[in-house]
Amino acid sequence: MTRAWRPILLATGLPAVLLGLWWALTAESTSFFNPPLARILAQFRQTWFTQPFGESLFVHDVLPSVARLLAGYLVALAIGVGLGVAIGSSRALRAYCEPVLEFFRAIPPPVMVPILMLFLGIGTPMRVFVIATGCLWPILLNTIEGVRGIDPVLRDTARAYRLGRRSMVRHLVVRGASPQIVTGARQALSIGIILMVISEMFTARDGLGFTVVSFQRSFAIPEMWSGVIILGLIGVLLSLVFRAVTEAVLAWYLGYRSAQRGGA
Amino acid sequence: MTSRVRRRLPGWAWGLAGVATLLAVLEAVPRAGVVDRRFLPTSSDILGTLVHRLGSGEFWTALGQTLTTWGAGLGIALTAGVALGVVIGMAPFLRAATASTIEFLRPVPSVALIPVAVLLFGTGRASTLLLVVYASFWQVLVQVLSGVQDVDPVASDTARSYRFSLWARVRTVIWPTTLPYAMTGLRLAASVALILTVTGELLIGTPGLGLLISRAQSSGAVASMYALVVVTGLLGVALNLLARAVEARALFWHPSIRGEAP
Amino acid sequence: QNGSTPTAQEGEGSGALTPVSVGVIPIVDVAPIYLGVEQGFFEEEGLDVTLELAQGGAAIVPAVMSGQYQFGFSNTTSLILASEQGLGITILTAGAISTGEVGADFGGVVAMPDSGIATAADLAGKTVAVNTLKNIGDTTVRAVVDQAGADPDSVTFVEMGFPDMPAAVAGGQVDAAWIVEPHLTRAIQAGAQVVSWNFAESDPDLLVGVYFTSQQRVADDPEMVAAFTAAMRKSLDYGQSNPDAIRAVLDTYTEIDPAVKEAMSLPHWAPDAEAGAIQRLADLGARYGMFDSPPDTSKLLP
Amino acid sequence: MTSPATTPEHGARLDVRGLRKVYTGRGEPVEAIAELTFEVKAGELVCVVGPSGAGKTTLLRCMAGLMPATSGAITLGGAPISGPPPGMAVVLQEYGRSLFPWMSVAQNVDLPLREKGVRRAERRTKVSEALAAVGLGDVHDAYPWQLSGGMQQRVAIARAAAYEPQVLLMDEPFAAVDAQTRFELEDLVRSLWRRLGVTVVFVTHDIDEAIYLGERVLVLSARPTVVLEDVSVGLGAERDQLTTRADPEFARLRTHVYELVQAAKRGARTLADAHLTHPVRIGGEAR
Amino acid sequence: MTSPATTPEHGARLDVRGLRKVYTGRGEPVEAIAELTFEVKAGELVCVVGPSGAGKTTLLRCMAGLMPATSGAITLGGAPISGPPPGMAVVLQEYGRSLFPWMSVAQNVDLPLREKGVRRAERRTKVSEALAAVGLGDVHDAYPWQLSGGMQQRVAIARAAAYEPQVLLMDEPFAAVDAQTRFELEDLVRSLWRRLGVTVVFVTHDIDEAIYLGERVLVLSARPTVVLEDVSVGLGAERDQLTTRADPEFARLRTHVYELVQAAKRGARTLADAHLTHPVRIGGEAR
Ligand SMILES: Nc1ncnc2c1ncn2[C@@H]1O[C@H](COP(=O)(O)OP(=O)(O)OP(=O)(O)O)[C@@H](O)[C@H]1O
Ligand SMILES: Nc1ncnc2c1ncn2[C@@H]1O[C@H](COP(=O)(O)OP(=O)(O)OP(=O)(O)O)[C@@H](O)[C@H]1O
Ligand SMILES: [Mg+2]
Ligand SMILES: [Mg+2]
Repeated sequence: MTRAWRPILLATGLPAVLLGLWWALTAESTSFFNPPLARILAQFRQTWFTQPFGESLFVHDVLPSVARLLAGYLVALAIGVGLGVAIGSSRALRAYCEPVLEFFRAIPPPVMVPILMLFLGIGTPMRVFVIATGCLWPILLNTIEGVRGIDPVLRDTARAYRLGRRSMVRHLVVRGASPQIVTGARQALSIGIILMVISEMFTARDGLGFTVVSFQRSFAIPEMWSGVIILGLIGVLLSLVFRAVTEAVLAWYLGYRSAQRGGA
Repeated sequence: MTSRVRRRLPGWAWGLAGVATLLAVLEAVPRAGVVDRRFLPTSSDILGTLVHRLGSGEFWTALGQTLTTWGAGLGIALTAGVALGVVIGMAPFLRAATASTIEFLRPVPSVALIPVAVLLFGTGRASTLLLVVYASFWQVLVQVLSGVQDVDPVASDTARSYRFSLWARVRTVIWPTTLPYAMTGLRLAASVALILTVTGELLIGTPGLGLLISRAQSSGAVASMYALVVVTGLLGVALNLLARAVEARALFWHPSIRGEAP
Repeated sequence: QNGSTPTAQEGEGSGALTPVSVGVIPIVDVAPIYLGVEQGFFEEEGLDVTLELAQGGAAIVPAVMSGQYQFGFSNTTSLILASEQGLGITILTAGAISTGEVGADFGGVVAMPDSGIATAADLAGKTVAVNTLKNIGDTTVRAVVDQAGADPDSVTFVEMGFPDMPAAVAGGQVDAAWIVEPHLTRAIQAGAQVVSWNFAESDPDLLVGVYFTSQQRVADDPEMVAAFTAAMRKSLDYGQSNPDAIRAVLDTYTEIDPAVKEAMSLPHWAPDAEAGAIQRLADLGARYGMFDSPPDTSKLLP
Repeated sequence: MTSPATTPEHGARLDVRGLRKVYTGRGEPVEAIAELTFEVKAGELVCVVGPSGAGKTTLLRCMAGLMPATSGAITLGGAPISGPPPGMAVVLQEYGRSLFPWMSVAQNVDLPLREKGVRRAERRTKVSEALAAVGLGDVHDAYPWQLSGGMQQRVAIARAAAYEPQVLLMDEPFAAVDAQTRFELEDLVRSLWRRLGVTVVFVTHDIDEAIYLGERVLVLSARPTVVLEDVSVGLGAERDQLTTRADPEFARLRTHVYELVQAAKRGARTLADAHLTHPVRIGGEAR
Repeated sequence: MTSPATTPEHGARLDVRGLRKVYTGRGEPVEAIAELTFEVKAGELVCVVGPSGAGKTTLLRCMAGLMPATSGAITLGGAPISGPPPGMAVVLQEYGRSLFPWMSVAQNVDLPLREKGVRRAERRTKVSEALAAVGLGDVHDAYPWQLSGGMQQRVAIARAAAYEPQVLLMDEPFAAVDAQTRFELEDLVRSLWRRLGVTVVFVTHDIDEAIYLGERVLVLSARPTVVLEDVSVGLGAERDQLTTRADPEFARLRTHVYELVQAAKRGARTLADAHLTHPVRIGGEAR
């Protein structure tokens, strides 16, 4: 009985404490930019879930943003893993690409947006692109390192049995690097949310990020905080989905790691 | 391994070739009229402006300021990320108890924190530093958490069976295994920190390269702006070279570095 | 020359100067304060001014409210918004005012000649870029479209930074853009034409930007506020009567291309932030959907 | 070579009572050990043999405190084992992965000593002596991944030997070395055992080795594991590769144990099942 | 069981000429192999023995095309080896790490067959047969990390056997299994060899095993390695665990090879160095 509750208690314990602290510390707050949590929560429903539901900010702004986020994320995942496998497998290719990739990696997305606008316009493709470029890096870097770190004995085995290029990638490289790829994908998830906001800070008309920034600019601070909370909640929700997927994809790894810790 | 020549070509030569390709593309696209040169200058225009920039003391001061903020932010994020990552990663209870909070906090964009940061720390370096630390800390933390999980059970059993103290286990088993992950975390965090240093300077107005970019942008000085952007890109490349050099020394034993003995 | 003036180490006989930080944005509008500092107007009032550059109100308003900056420059509409949300703000002087001249103002709506847009009425049904939604740009554009007899609600507005607008208009990403100097001139040089002078056309005395402080500071430090206001008024007058000095001082904190600098129009600078002008802005905002009810702007003035 | 003697008495009694281990990870639960009850006296050297997959490694890992038992109890010197007890050294079957690739050979051997609090100078001699004893005097500064399989295994042995434990658990420690080296290492273990009075549990597949080394040979059944027979080895304390192996008693024990392992592989779970082709002497009585 | 017979002729001649291998990684260069010249005829079964660290694994990896030689040439069926040649199977010494942990046992065995283009139905029988042959008919769906060391090693053997190669290279493949299983696996290798006519190079530390299995036993010196002696095994083609091992010739060869390995360990690099205690018959003449 307690066993079933344990994960839920663990998952909610610390957030409850932190929210309690936030509540207590801001209860008396008169600071304009740091309003009492009570006010923020009061604002929450009113801001995002107005009636009718179909016209609420939630449907109008949050859902399209999340759709763009997922699109950008999946594009990044595909490109990151594909490119990472290629770069991780070839020393020459790595040397060739790395400086250029590192160059682009260090450029702040806000200054990239104007250039992207020239090529991709100001609609959804540009924003998906911004999200994808941001998510790409952790996935790419982790994939490269994961591929490089594959056990040489496994690599030799695959070579000795003359696995073809495709099987090599499918059965050895991607699987072998998957623990690190998953780490990268996990990083990318939250970066994607951040870039979703950034991509909507420029040349936007709707979206969660746009709404949060508008609230900020029009000094609607409790509303802004409620938006930030939504961002966090999206993060938690996506990470739950992500964890379920991970547990399926990395079942072997988790089993492998726990096998010798008592076989349970 | 198709030819001997390809093998002999050193890494930096490949890197230079890559950079040359990029420059050529950036030169060709505006020249070919794909976009207006006024809005996307050619690489030669940008480099020309950059060279001109390098002559001004203002530029070097700004570069110094940016690097200071960046270094301090990255240092704090790295220390905190590694320390907390190892502690949380080693204790399954802490791991489970903090997971949801971490997932909640990670996607909160630093830019949304600007008003709070300014309110708390003003528009000086501390505000930008807050953004930088906040954003890059998670990068390190997540990597370190994964790294701690990746410890070879046989190695860790060996350490346990010889009753290594906790600290010895961290130092001799957990840390070396985590190091490759932490290196990736460092590389990710280094560029995120750089991006947020510049963004913070851009949006908050902390002195540094970002402020110069913002000024050039507001003035419509396109080539000048991109010259500064190129500088941040080059900083990224330099940082990566540094990280790679550190890695080659610290991870000589790792399969990815020791490679196939010739 | 990076936006801050050297602090006077030895008070030249006049005793110690009071250090004061002012948050400004690197745009043409704030040239008079740079000029004023250069001319020593602030020192005369006993102030040692440091000009702090920031990109926009997101950083300046909190910094002024927290007391980190003593004064700031901001777009007037943003301050009305902030005041509506309950921030205690006091407007001290005007910052930048429309020239009121159709054909020679510092902000306007531009479109490419082949876009089929020639007048404000043609904007109906089009996409127009503004730097911030629900602010002075879309309000005044709606006003001119309305005046021209077209439906202001049919205009679609998109947010975009001013620097990016010339490229977006030229590249067809938007049909038109409301744009201010120096980017207005850049856009014109790139082949765009002005289809409406929305500032001048909606209110010849449109109060675009102002200098402000917090009500807290007015209460705590009235002498400093008075000194700043006096010096600021002097600076604004000086700037208005010395356009060449203005164009020269721009080089110290911007990188505007010389050709653009010579061609562009400067705002009108006058010291008084008139209650009427502020209220007109608020009313425009209320009419075009920025506020639910007409705001009371009297609390914004000292 | 003086040992730091953390406990006055060397060696400790190891007692396994009703041990059962079921792996419940992914897939069906696997009952590795059904019921094991035996004891190892303080300072005794017991060899464990049994078919591949019988549960020898599982048993060893439970005794080492590296893995909890499903039920039953293991006590060392009277104290129940809940984690790795002090003064114990283990040589794991996966020797390659038990060496830290980021440390040189000498550092690998040195580290447990450092953790035990041995002084630097003493450590240096101990490390050198242990590496020399396993024939690796010349590779102090090499890294484990620069060594052959057999050399890696010998590093793991040297690490355990240098540690001078009170209890030594070894899981097929000589599987990867050549015949000659194997003989030398067998003698090394015996001399270590006699010198330090350490309690040794030694898992091996080499039946000759089990008999040559052990005072008792524990023959395990196939999975789920029980003790098939606890064979006493009456070969005396002084042993020698040439004479001991030529002893007729050695040959008899060898045939006996070999038949037991064969029977175990066929699925025998009691002595009666085993249908031995020669008369059985009840273990212990032969002495 | 029909083999897909990718090449008409089974087995291929393996020729090693002046092979030299120096490791030049971190630290001092290590000369693992000084000079090795020998040949393995098509369809021959050659065992390799030598002291631990001699360079047996190095030799095998060079022959498998997994590692370039420093100098010298290896040809297979006349063609120089530059990468793993087709129709070759290898059982590596690090058996545990050579199994894909993300695949079940059956998938591990199946994968190379799939790559070879064997049909699904045929693959299924081959996988089952191979796993049954190594005594693992009941763990198809387990993951390698759920198996004991010896079981893992047998999976690697089953993988190579199911592949039905023309050349089979095995590096101490039975090190982790019990005596009885070892005998069975030895017979498995011999029957595989006879049935398919495959060329086999078999590295082992067990001298009895080398003699029982091989038509020739190649004894290597210690590092830097040369061939100490190429011993012909005149035991005929039909062998049997009981009778062959009881053959006096077997005992003679065993003593001989054992002395050679001993001598190699002491540092002997030529037959003359070896100071054998019994008359030497020049390898090959005994037949
Ligand atoms: N993590 C695990 N999950 C499930 N079953 C396991 C696990 N580890 C071991 N087993 C099973 O437990 C049994 C005993 O394994 P163990 O490693 O103890 O055998 P062993 O006697 O050491 O064999 P070997 O001589 O081959 O090393 C085996 O049948 C194995 O399949
Ligand atoms: N990567 C490497 N770098 C340097 N030296 C190496 C490397 N790999 C092997 N060696 C050395 O080469 C020699 C031969 O190694 P190899 O693995 O071939 O021996 P082996 O005959 O297979 O020994 P064993 O029977 O113990 O497995 C050893 O002395 C070893 O130290
Ligand atoms: Mg075992
Ligand atoms: Mg070997």
